[in-house]
Formats: sequence, C-alpha cells, structure tokens
Amino acid sequence: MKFFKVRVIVMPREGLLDPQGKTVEQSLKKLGFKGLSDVRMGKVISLKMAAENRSKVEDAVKDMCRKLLANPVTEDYFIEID
Amino acid sequence: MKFFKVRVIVMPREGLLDPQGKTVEQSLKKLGFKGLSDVRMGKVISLKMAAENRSKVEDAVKDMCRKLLANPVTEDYFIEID
Amino acid sequence: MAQKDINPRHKALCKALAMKEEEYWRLVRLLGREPTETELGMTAALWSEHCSYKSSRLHLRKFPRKSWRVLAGPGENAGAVDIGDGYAVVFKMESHNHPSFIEPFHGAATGVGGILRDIFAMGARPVALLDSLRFGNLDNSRMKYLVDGVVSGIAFYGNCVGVPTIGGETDFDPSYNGNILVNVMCVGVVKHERIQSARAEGPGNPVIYVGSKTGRDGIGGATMASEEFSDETEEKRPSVQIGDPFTEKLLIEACLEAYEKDLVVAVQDMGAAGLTSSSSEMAAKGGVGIELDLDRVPLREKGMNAVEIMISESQERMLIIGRKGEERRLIRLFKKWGLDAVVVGRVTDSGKIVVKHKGRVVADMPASILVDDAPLYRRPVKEPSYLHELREFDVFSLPEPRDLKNVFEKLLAWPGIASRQWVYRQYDHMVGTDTVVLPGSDAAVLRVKGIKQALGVTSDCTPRYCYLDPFTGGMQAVAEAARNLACVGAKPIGITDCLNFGNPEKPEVMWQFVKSIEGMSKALRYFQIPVVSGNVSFYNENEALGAAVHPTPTVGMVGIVEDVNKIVPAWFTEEEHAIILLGSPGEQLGGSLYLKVVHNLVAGEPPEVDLKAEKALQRTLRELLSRCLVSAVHDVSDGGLAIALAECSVASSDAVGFSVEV
Amino acid sequence: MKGRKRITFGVVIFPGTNCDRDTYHAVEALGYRARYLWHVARGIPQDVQCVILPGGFSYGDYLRAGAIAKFARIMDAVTEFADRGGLVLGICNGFQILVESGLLPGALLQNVNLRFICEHVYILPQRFDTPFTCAIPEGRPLRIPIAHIQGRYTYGSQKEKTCALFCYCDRNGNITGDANPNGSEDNIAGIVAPGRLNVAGMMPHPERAAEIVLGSNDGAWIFRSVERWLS
Repeated sequence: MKFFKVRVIVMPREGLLDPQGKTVEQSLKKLGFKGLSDVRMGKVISLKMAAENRSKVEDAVKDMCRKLLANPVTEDYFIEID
Repeated sequence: MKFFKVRVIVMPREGLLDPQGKTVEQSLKKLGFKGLSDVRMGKVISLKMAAENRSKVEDAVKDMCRKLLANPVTEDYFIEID
Repeated sequence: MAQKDINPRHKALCKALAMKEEEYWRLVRLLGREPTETELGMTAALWSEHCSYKSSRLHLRKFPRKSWRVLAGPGENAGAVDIGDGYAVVFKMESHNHPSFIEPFHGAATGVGGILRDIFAMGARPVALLDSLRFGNLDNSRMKYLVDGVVSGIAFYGNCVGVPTIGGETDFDPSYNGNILVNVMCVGVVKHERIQSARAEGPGNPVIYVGSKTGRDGIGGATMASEEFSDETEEKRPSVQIGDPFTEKLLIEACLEAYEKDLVVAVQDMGAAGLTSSSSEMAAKGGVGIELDLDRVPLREKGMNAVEIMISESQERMLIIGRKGEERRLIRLFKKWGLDAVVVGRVTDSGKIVVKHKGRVVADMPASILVDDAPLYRRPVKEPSYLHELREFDVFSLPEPRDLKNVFEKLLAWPGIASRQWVYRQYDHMVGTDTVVLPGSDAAVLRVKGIKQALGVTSDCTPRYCYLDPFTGGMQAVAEAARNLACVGAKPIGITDCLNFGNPEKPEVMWQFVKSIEGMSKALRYFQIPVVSGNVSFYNENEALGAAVHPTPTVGMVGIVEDVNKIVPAWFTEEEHAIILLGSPGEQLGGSLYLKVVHNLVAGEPPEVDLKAEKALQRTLRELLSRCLVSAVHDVSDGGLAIALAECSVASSDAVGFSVEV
Repeated sequence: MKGRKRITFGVVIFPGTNCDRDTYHAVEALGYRARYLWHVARGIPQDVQCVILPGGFSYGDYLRAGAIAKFARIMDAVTEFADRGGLVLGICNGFQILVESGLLPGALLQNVNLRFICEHVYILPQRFDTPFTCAIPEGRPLRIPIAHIQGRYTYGSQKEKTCALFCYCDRNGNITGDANPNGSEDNIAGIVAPGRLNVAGMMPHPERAAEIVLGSNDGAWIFRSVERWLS
C-alpha cells in the first residue's frame, strides 16, 4: 500500500453565470488591482488515500467526483495526484 | 505585457475545526470509499492577469490574498502562477 | 401559402424549440410570409404552453375574477387586492418543477427569484415567500439529493434577498418520483398610488434594460417547461439557469426607488422567454410598438445570435419603459445600486416588435401575433377508466388494525406529517420583523407596519383527493385554505394558484384539469373569493410509472386579520381546558392518509365538501377569536382527529397532552 | 421618555444589507431617532451617537461574510468614529464586518451543522459595564432570535484580546453545549474588545425582539443600555 496526496479542483462550468467570481472581480478592481480578467471561484478538496497504485486512486477519485464532490450539471472537476 | 494564469488556493488553517472537510469525509466513507484520511475543503480563486513579468504578478496576488482573498485569522493561502 | 415542406433550418429550430408543424403554418398565415429565424424563435417561445396557456386558457375563464377589492387581476404581472387604508396586497404563485428536477439547488433558487420579480414589477415591496414542495419517496438517494438541493436553494436565495419564507407545504408521494413539484408564492405590499403598470406608452419613450448581463441561461427554458421528461430534454441541460440573489436585492431596492421618484412608465420582469415576452407583452397591452437594438444589450458571452439574445432566460433582469428625456436620471439611479442600465430601444406607434442586430432588421412583426394570436386548443377530455373501479372500492372491507398505537405512530412519523421544522429552520422566516405567526401553524400572519389589519397567508392542496375525484379535490383545496385562514381569524380576499397536471394531450389528464377547475370555481363562487393571478404547469409526467403525477391544483390564499392581538396559537396552552370538535367528524376514509400510509392505497370516495357547513364553520371560528373565547385553534386535516390532537400537544413548548372519549 | 435628549442611531446600508429597515423601525418604535448612512458616506453626521452595522448579506456574503464590505468607504469613517470613542454595534452581518475589518478580534466561521439556522435562542450577558448591557437586569437570560449560517465564533490566536459580552444559554441561563446553536468557542454570541468597550458585535438580532408582538421584547434592553450609557 502506498500513500497518495490528492487534490480535486471543482469549478463552475464555463459559460454559466458565476455570481461569486463576478463580485470578487469587481471588488479587486475597486481595490486598484489592474489587468485582471476572468475571475472565477470554486472549491478545492484535498485528501490522503492509501491504495496499491496510482490508477486505483485515479478511478476512485473520479467516482467520488461524479457521485459527490462535483455537481454534474453546473460544475467541472480537475484531479491532481502526487 | 504578458498574460498569466493565476490560481489561489485558500485552505482553513491546520488545527482549526473544519466541519466541511469532516462531513465530506463521512459521506465519502458512507459511499464505500476506502483508505481515506485528512479530507479538507477550501476555496480556489482563478484569474487571468496581464503584467510585464512574473514577479509583478506574484506581488499583486500576494497583496490580493492579504487584503481580501484569505482571512488572516483562520486561513492560509497558496499561489500558483503559470 | 401552399403548405409545402418547411425549409430545413426552420424545421430544425421548430424541433429544438418544441413548436408543432401546424403552429409553424399558423405563423406563416398570420405573417403572410415565411418568418425570419429570429421571429420563429420568438414565436416558438411565446406560443409555448408555459407562456401562452394554449391548452388551459379556455378553462381558466371559468374562474371568478371580480370583487370590489380587486385592483389588478389575471393578465397583469401579479394580482393586486385592496386591504384598506390606501394599501394593497400583491401576490402570485409560479412553478419551477422541471428546472428543479434537472438541477434542484439553482432550479428552486431561480424559482424564488422569478416570482419575486413579478411582485416588485407591480410596484410592491416583497414581504413574504411560501413554497409548496412535493417530492417522491425518500427511500432513494436521488430523491434525498433533490430534497436537500431544493430546500437549500430556496434558503440560499430567500435568506440573501431578505424576504422571509414563512409557510407552505412539504409532502411526499410516489406519484412524484419522476417529476417533483416546486411551487413558490410571493406576497408584496404597495400603496395604491405606487401600483406600476405593464402597459408600454408614449412613442419615443426609452426602453431600458436593467440588471444582470445576458448569457445562454435557460435557452428554450420557456419551451423546456412544456416538455415531458425524456432523453430528448437531456441535451438541453447545459442551459440551466443560475440565480444571483445579491443582484436581485439591488434590483428590488433600485426599482422601488425608481417608482418612488416616479421615473417609470411601465415595467415587467424578463421571465420565461426573457426579452421577447417582456417587450411584446408590454407593447401589446399598451397597443404600441417597440423597437430593440440588440447591439446595445449587455452580454455575458461572446458570439450570441439574435434568437439566443431574444429568448435567453438569464436571471435578475427587468425591462423598464422610462420617460423621454429622463433616461439619464434613471440610469444614474441604477448605477448607484451597482447595476447595468442601458437604453436598448424605443416605444413606437406601429404596434410592431422590430428587432435590429448588427445593423440588420432580424424581426419585424405585430406584437399581437406573439401575445394574442397564440393557438387556442380545446383538447378532448375523457374520464380515466381506472377511476370508477377505484372509487367503488369498499374502504370498510379492510381489516381493522389490531394495534392502533402502531398505526398512530406510523402516521406521526410520516414525513408529510412529522414536524417540518428541519425545513423552515433553514429559512430566515423573521427578517422584515412582520412575521407575527411563525411557520408551523395553520396559516402564517404578517403585520403591515402603519395599519392595524394584518395578512393571513396559506397554501394548500390534497392531491390524493384530486386523483380520486378532481371536482371534489378542487373544492376541498379552496375550502381547506379558507379554513386554515379562519384558524388565525383571517377573512379570505383572494387566491392565486399553481395548477400542476400531466400531459394535456392525454384526454384523461385534460379531464382531471377541467374537473379540478370546475370544483375550485364552485367553492370560490360560494365563498365569493376571486382568483387574481396564477400559473399552469403541464407535462408533469412520470416516465418510470408511465403516468401523470397526481393532479395538484395548489391554492395560495390571502386573508385580512382585523386584530392581530386576538390570534391564538395552534397548540394547547393550558391544562384543564376543554377540547371542542367543531363540524361533523364523518366516517369517510376514502383517499385518507391512513389508507396510504398503512395500506399503501389511494382509493374510495374522498370526503365530500359541504360548502354551507364550511362557510358557517369559518364564520364561527372568526367570531370565537374576535370574542376571545378560545385559547387555541387547529384545523383537522391529513391524519384526522388523532393527528390534529397530537400536533396540538407536540408543538407546544410546555409538556401538555390530551384525553378524549371518541 | 419625556424631558431627555432623544439619542440618534446611525444605521449603515451596504449593498446587500437587508435588516436596515427592521433596525430603523425598532429604534423608532422604542422612541429614539434613526438615520440611514449610505456605504459611500465620508463621515458620521454630528448628531449620531451610536452607529449600527445591521444584519444582512453585504455583497451577497460572497467569498466570506463581511470580507468585501470592510472596504466600503464608510468603514474609514466608522473606524475613526470608534477611535474617538463613538459607540459602534455590529449585528450579525455587522459583527462579521467588524471582525473582518479588525475593529474586533477573532473570526466568524460556518456553523458546525453547515446549515442556516433561524430560531429564538437564549443569551446571557457576561458583563454589565458596557454601553450595550448596562441597563439589562442581571441574572436572567434574554430571548432573542438568531438567523445566520456563518456564526461560529473563534478566537483564532487572539483569545486574550477578546472579551465575551453574550453567551448562548438555556431557558434557565445555564451555558451548556446543547444551548450552543453553531459551535462557537465558549458559547460566544457577542464580544467587545477589552479596553475598548464602545465597539461590540453580536450574532443575535435585538431588532427582531424589540416588540412583544414578535414574541419577545428582550432586545429592547440593548438599545435602552445605549440610552442609559449616553445620558
């Protein structure tokens, strides 16, 4: 068994309204930060997982995203394992 | 001017009670996922920034985190620029 | 025009937007030519079942709509009814069943956002929300996910906007397994002179777009609601609508300030079918035309074509007709609240909707075609064959339960009866400091600051009765709502409704619809309560069962409470007080909750409604309260006497019980 | 109420605040005067003796409750007003804005049950020498409603710089785990910074318990304390 550190980034799907991102972008600009665009806000889930190999971890985490961590209709997920 | 893609990860400080992480961990275990530990949940802010060079972006984003994106009392932030 | 084949591009658009071929040829006949693609998209959206009520308009006319109090009735943004001292109450109910099934959180949240906009489009400040929710059985994880999503979506939106959610219903029945119901009602208060109109007037006046930017949200949303659930609707999913309650709160305050400063000629929410419905309905009502330039519409996404812009259902947007020369004042006001406000067109006297995009006229058609000439269907009706045998079922042939205690506990544990505090505890039901009777009683009561009288509000329906006998079920929904108001001393002054039914192209469903309306109308006429607004939601079908959901004509009723201080709780307050049953207990078990929970049966004759006795009962209740002769009042409904007595004990914060001889 | 100067409360409105009208109404119903202060105002008017940051969802509570409102222009004026000894009370979202802006120590996190909670609770004043508690009868809890999802107070690393003003308790005034609705450390429902009693924050809404018709008028004590402190 090996230990893997996993990180899942869950972002609102492109093209859908992102009220939080929009509001944070306006506030950063009002604070004087220049050259900003496309500010978006999402969730990050980090976890540790014991498994035989990487691909087992990858399959499990994909399954977690589909079942719980990401909303299939409004969110996309990205998995990082090291 | 160059375009940089920036990602800020904001996590609850270690040692602080993290009910969200705990609830996600319980739900994942109930769904039958094995070998999990240390599940934690935070926020991710992604943005694009036009600037002369990387270090200018880094300073600006650090300033954003200190001022707005992270709560100094309860959160730690990590910056990724590519 | 010889009916040859539709050109392929139009054929594809008709299919995508669920417009039938004969409806396409009707449009060609009315226009006297082939429509442009934009005209076709606009018409398909407005002639959908959701917007045009083409299968129901004929029967909705049976409802009584008049009373000396009614200031605005069906056809306006929402109903408005006088409550005295120069004030009026504005209210309406809408359904968001299909979007909530696709994405529960944002589906329900945008349902709240939409109904709020109909209320402040009438000039009223929204003061209360009620939600009537019907889910399937809780024994599958998908349904638990839907319940959690809908409740937290309503909490997310209502709490942030600062409008208290003070009542409603939450029920569970397998008939909704494949198609849940999310009906949301909003109540607002306005002074008579501030009531706003939806009639565009004054050629040359500016047409001003206010609120969030336009994206591809809910494209075909208007037509999606008229679609049964099948694989066909799968690929429409990405166009789900996302709600932004923060922008909505700014919109409420900015619009109310604009009315106060008399800067608005007419206003309408960009609801289903967005820019198309708001512009054409306001134009048609005012008998004028509207010219739009889509290049000026604030867009959130690049490369949107004219059809997408015209029928997009992005949330938190209003269309306002301003006064010529005062555009800048209005725009500055909206900018003060941090909102986009752009002149996107002009009122004309042509009676036509003219749309320009990228310098080209992409639509030029009479507003009346879009609004008044929608098809009108007189659908065939047929009594369902199952009904006769089901109603003949002899309820008393069932064995009497040996262990009554077990039955009692089973009924108490039924999620439709057990305390719904887990739901309304998540809603801010106190913001506004007007909620004087909190959720959990028979009806909620809101004070109106500045005047003595208060408002009683409730929403009711017993779908099991409507399934067995829609006529009696329709009557019972009205009677129970009125009785719930009487329990808090409120005299009914008007109703709104949400008529949730299956596919109207099935004669059995149409029969259920017509009978329910006739039953409701009979009770409404007898009690002299007008219908001032409402909504019809068809195509609530359940693919797995291959059948429609139970007919669910939800009634939202508002009444006036003369003296708030004379209201008594709906639970026991002191020992030794006598418990009095008003009205005849009757032995009807048909369609009862007992049958459903214990015997898993919906059968027999539902309890008949004696309108004369009902009216007398309600008058007596109001009299008892006004003379302070009682210490508690509670309605006997689902679960009968046993459950009513249990509810009176459990809800009290003191340890009280009861003893009765049956 | 005869014969004494009517004090004036300044009620701040941020974009997204939604308890401003409730607070304004409660203050006037109790016989005092109220004025709205818009979030871009440069200064606090002379006749205002107590500034209230009311409840609501400033900027939608996006990112973190109060995180964005702390940059509103009026917050400079509020900070300067507080430094001069002016009375400042943050209620619910107002409390979140005060901790985010550093005017009060610690932080307010998501409730342990991760859900919004709206219900009447009981709170016990912890000290009576402050402008917001000096008129409250000792020894009995106040019944005041809460309505929030981010109300779990934590000292962070600043425990010594914090002083409890109210703690959640049961009907009889016992501060117990069961009486804690959101997991706040030491059942904290409201605080003052030691050595600066003129700035306070509380999660419960006193304006929602200022009239008996709403089920409790215990909230009035807080406004009466301000009156007693100033006269």
